[in-house]
Amino acid sequence: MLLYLTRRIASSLFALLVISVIVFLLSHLSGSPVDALLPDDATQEQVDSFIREWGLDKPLWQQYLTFLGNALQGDFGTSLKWPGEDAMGFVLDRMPATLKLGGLAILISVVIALPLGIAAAVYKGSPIDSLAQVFALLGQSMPNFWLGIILIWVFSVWLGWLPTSGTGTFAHSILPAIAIAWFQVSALARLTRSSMLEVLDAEYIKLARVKGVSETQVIWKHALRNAAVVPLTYFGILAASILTGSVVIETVFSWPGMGWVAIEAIRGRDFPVVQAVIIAYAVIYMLSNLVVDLLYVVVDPRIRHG
Amino acid sequence: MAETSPNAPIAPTFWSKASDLPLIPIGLLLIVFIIPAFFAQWIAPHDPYVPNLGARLQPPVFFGGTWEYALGTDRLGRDILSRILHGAWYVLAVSMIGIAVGVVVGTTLGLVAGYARGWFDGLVMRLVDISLALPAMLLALALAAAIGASFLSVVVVVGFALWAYFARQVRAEVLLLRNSDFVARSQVAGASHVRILFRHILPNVTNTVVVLATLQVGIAIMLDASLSFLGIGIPRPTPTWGLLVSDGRDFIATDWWISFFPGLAILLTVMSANMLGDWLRERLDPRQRQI
Amino acid sequence: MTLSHDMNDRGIAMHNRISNIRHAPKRLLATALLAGTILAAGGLGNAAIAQEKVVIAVSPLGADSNLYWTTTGAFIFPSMQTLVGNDPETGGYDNSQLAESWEHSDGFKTWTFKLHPNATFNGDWGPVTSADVVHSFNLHIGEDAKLSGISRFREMTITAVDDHTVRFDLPSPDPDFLFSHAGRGSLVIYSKAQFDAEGLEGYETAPAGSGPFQYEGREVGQSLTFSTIADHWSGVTAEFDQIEFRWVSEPSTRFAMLSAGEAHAVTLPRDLSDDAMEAGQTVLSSTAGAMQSTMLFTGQFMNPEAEENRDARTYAWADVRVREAVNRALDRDAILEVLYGEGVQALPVYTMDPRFPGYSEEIATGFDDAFGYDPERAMELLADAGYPDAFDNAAIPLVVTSLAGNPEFAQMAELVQAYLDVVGIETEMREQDWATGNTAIRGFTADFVTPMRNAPVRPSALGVQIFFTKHASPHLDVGDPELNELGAMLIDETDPATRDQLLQDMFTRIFETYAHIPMASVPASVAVNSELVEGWTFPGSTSSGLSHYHLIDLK
Amino acid sequence: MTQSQDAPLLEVKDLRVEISTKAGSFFPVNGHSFSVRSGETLGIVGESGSGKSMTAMSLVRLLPKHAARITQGSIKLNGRELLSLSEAEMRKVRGSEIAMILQDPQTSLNPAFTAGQQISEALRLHSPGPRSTLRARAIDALRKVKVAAPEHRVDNYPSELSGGMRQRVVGAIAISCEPKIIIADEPTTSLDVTVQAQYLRLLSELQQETGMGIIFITHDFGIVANLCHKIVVMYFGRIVESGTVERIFARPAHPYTEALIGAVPKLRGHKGRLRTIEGQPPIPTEPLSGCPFAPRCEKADNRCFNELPPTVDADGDGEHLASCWRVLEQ
Repeated sequence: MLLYLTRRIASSLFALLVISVIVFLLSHLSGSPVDALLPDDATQEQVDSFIREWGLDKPLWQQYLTFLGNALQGDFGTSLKWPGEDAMGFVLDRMPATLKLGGLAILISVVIALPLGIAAAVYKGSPIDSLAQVFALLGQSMPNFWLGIILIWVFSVWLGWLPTSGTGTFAHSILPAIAIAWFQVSALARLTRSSMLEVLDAEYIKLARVKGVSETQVIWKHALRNAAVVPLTYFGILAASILTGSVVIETVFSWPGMGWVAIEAIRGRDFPVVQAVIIAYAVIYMLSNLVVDLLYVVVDPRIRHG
Repeated sequence: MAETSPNAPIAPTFWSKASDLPLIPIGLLLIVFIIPAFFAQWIAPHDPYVPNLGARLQPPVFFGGTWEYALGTDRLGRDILSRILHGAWYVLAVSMIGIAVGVVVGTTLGLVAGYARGWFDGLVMRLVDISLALPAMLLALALAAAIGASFLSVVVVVGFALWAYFARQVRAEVLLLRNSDFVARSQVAGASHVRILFRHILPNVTNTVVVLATLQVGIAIMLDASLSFLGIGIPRPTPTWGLLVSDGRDFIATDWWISFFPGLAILLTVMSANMLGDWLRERLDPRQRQI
Repeated sequence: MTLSHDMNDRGIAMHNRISNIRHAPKRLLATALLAGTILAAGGLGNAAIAQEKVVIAVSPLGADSNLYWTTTGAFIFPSMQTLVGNDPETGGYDNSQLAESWEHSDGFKTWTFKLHPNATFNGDWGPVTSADVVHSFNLHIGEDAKLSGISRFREMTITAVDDHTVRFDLPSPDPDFLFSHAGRGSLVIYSKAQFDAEGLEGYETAPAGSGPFQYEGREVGQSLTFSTIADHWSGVTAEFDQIEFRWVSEPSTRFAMLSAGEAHAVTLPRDLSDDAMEAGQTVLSSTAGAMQSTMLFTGQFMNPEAEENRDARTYAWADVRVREAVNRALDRDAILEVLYGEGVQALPVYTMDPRFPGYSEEIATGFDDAFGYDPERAMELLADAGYPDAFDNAAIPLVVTSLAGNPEFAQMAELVQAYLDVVGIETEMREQDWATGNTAIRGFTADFVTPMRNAPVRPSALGVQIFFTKHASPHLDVGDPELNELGAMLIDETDPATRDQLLQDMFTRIFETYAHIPMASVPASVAVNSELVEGWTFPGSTSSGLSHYHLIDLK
Repeated sequence: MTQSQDAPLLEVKDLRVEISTKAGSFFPVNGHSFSVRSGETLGIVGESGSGKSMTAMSLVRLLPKHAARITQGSIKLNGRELLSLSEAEMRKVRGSEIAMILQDPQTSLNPAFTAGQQISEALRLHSPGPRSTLRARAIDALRKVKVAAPEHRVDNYPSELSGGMRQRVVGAIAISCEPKIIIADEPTTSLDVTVQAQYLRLLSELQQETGMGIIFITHDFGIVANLCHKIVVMYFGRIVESGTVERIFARPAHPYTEALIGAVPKLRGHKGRLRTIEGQPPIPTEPLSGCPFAPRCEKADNRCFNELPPTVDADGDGEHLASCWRVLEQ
């Protein structure tokens, strides 16, 4: 187990390194921060001093090595766009907002998708099943920014139940979380449904019924426990996809999380922050995958003893 | 209704008869997606690019508009229907080429990784990790900033976003297959690795790849839409559906038809592709899980 | 008013019909979404906000900082003041800010400002004196300054004549010097006392200003809050307690905020403004200031001897006939109506404005003749030029940038493309972000036509030098020797009449050589919730277009 | 208990199950009547697809939802009509009065729970006692089915048990509540021959101890001969022949039974090639006249193809019934 963990962490670190190179190269290929951050009529002196100050005149590999050396010590440099802000610190400051949104989105996905998928499986072929399928397909075929804007208009403007955008109260996070979650609901519900169907067909489910176990118990205890393994596999992808979704949705709902930082930083060619935010994204993804792997062991005794 | 207990007194022939072609998704795909993609220039009632400033913001036909512009017009007076029809080709091209890139790269790497194992397998799996850990949207932004947004960049991003799924799935299948009897037999018979891979293993993972590809159509179209939203999609004036929805999003509350109908086109296409994928999965590969 | 009564009634009837039609699918949608969502009704959010706090939602700023000089100067905090103000009605310079009066030498090289004797900083940081001005000046010209226009300041010297008098000595005459202190806001005054006590950190946490509002706090990327000062030294007091600026990048989200009553005022793209009005909200235009929009040919296309990598001469627009054809191919009236609604004037020459020197009535009246919609003439010109066969780079790349606050640029490009297509000019749309485009321009490798705006309208002498000559922004130079020569003369000229003539000559040269594709002159505008806001008079003289927040009149 | 010693424990009369599909409906269980006394073992024999399992599931009323339902007949357990019980009442019958052992030991245990948990679940449902004793009773049940070291096995997950061991755990679950009837649905098909024999012996022993009735479902006439007292032979949803083991083995009345007996290898345990019956059963939803076995029957004549044979008393004493025109002719 320990060996496994060590190997996982080592390979994650390798992946992070490659990611940092990719991002570094891409963001430096064109468009200098000079042009994003200085005004139209900036003079050559202004430009030169800016370039000197941020080491942009050095060769690319040197800039990268400098970056890497510092990054290994946790120092990603200072933001160009948000003067005086430590790049990683700035990203980490925004991380709770994204995690809060992502967490709520995952919660919503699970709370809606599991019962939906289970109901669809249990009542396969019934109207509930069809409804669940349509609901799921809707989520998978609506661009999330569009869904987000529709949600704003329906629930904030016409019904007046929830605030349109911004942060502050819990109510602020509901709409963006739904907008991110819906796509996941689809995927998760479909997965749950198919794996539930498989499990419900199993002999041990028949045996449970034969034992006189009530249908509720059969589904939620006997079937779900086994069916849950498959949706759990999906959690790694779920995490990635929720993070990706946050990039767009945070813009729509003006939610100041990492997605917002990422877009602003890339547009502003704020290299230190771009590096920091993408590394942060990757770390979250990898951690969540690690957690999923550990959760497996809890859910599925076969792995524990296998 | 396909479910029945294995002991039920039902002859197997009966069931294979009952499962016919999924006509609804195939029909929808044809009507909304395939036919427009290839025949838009003959069936579209108007030019999708030329503004008609005299006919701006016409509502759709049953909402106060006329049959002249059945789905209404946009802010430059262009016919929404014609734009959707013409956009289909680009959507088709992006999703097909993007998926093709994903399939070719992902399947090849997955095949070789699963077959060869060892360091190459490790490398490929790390690459899969990397690609999954890098949000496609951020990569797209960085890429667009670097090489500019173009048809090519969108295809690259879609391909990049998808290949890992194929690689992972194919590898998993190959791991199972390489231990099977027929591979062993071929090895004993002295077949080369390349031959074993492409003649014996590849045909066996084709089903998986086909099913996965159908299901990725939706993801590809969604991605295209998100890229348009961020202003890094296929450049204007190409009326890709993503751009149409994205451009019309400001007017959801007022001139709703501008984004609604392209959105509907996306919805129907993705829905049908998914239904088709589900159907294919049931037919071809019962083991395949939905992702 | 009686005259239009009848019209109004019909208009309303019409409007009702349309809104009924539009509401049908809305309700359907609402019901459908409701059915699928379980949400506890009531108590979740409060849509309408109290009138004590005014909320204004705008698209996010390029930089988010309390240190004004480290931003590009797009937004001046209402807690901060500059030396010169603008009249809310006319946009003219006034003494509503820190300077009570000013004078300049005959040669426009020395400017002296007298501060209001009773001006004080908020938060007990004492009176505003010339020491504060000098201190702020030095901060603004520091290494970390990114302010637009600050390069000029670096060349001048500042002297505190006495406690309430400061003098600027300029290297060359500048009749438009006040502009830098008013709308452009190149210098805002920070408290030296606060700096001495708390250093930069004090500014970063809560900069003391002298405006009618006091800085309360910020949420990075989210909002900025100020509270009203009850007894401001200038005597102005807002009728609300607080004002909050919210950064929201999605226009439709801002529109939703306005409609939901979450915001009193929001900035909207032009076409959404129409929708906002249709939905019963009010769109207020700035009283005076205007924004000019244009499309610019990039590269030194008029430079007969430009180096190979510094020009766009291989591109079609290096030929004046093609440039004229491009301009002739455009039906500006139609384009402007689509983009900006009715009543917006076509712009004869970008950077020329009737309020500033150099305005030529002759150009304005001759505009239709020279630039008017004439596709036949365009085609003749093109045939004459041998287009496209005689050109290696016949296709014209049109840049689309989702530049904050200008979503109409995309539509502008699409329209322009459609019109050019009609006369046979090949174009390709190029979607690229601001930084990429700017890098190309700055590196003299730009080879495209790009939309550009000028907000607020700069004094012509400033604008024309930035966008057409090598004197202010070398990278935007079109490379015309004649323009550059005229520009050089303008720099040292102090006689108003001669300056006026020089500017007219420059504008005429630009006009006659079809050196750009001028579009429109548009007022700044803001959409306000008609149930919350009665009115708001602002001149549109700042970069963001917004100012004079204390004049927001609530219901 | 007022019933006499002789009264059947379980009595099934004219039971019919209907399955409806898009293609039409049919009866996988068509007019079944049989009974089981305590201490008695009834074998239900037939090819796969003949409706054996459907019969078993209909006895505990666990037919596939929507698709299948009992349309007529009666199932009496100790004189109590099961078909009129509510679902909740029926649930109390399942596991406690009628227990079932399913086909496949590999899959009929839930991989997510330990053997002990799965045994005590049934106990908890049907014979509630203090929680603390559940484990002891589970170990007890395991001991009864002769599991070695039950104290350890009780905490094992199915994945840690051998195939034979799992089958015993399934047995332990079945007997844990001391049911009156155990339905064993091909319980040994997936076990190897030695384990199979042990297991069958165990079942008989348990039966002798407790006096429970057993319904044994199989396609293997060899097992039936050793284990059962009575036999019901099913073909295409119908009982084609029923009677005591001795009678049927001695004088099979139906050609199908004859064929099945012929299919038993002469040497038990010898893996010789089995004789199989040629042909396939008819398609259930297609209209059928005549004897369903006629197309595969070597002795079929014109009448067999056109008229459904009645059930007749083959030996004239009501102990041996068969549906075949040939019997009538004799």
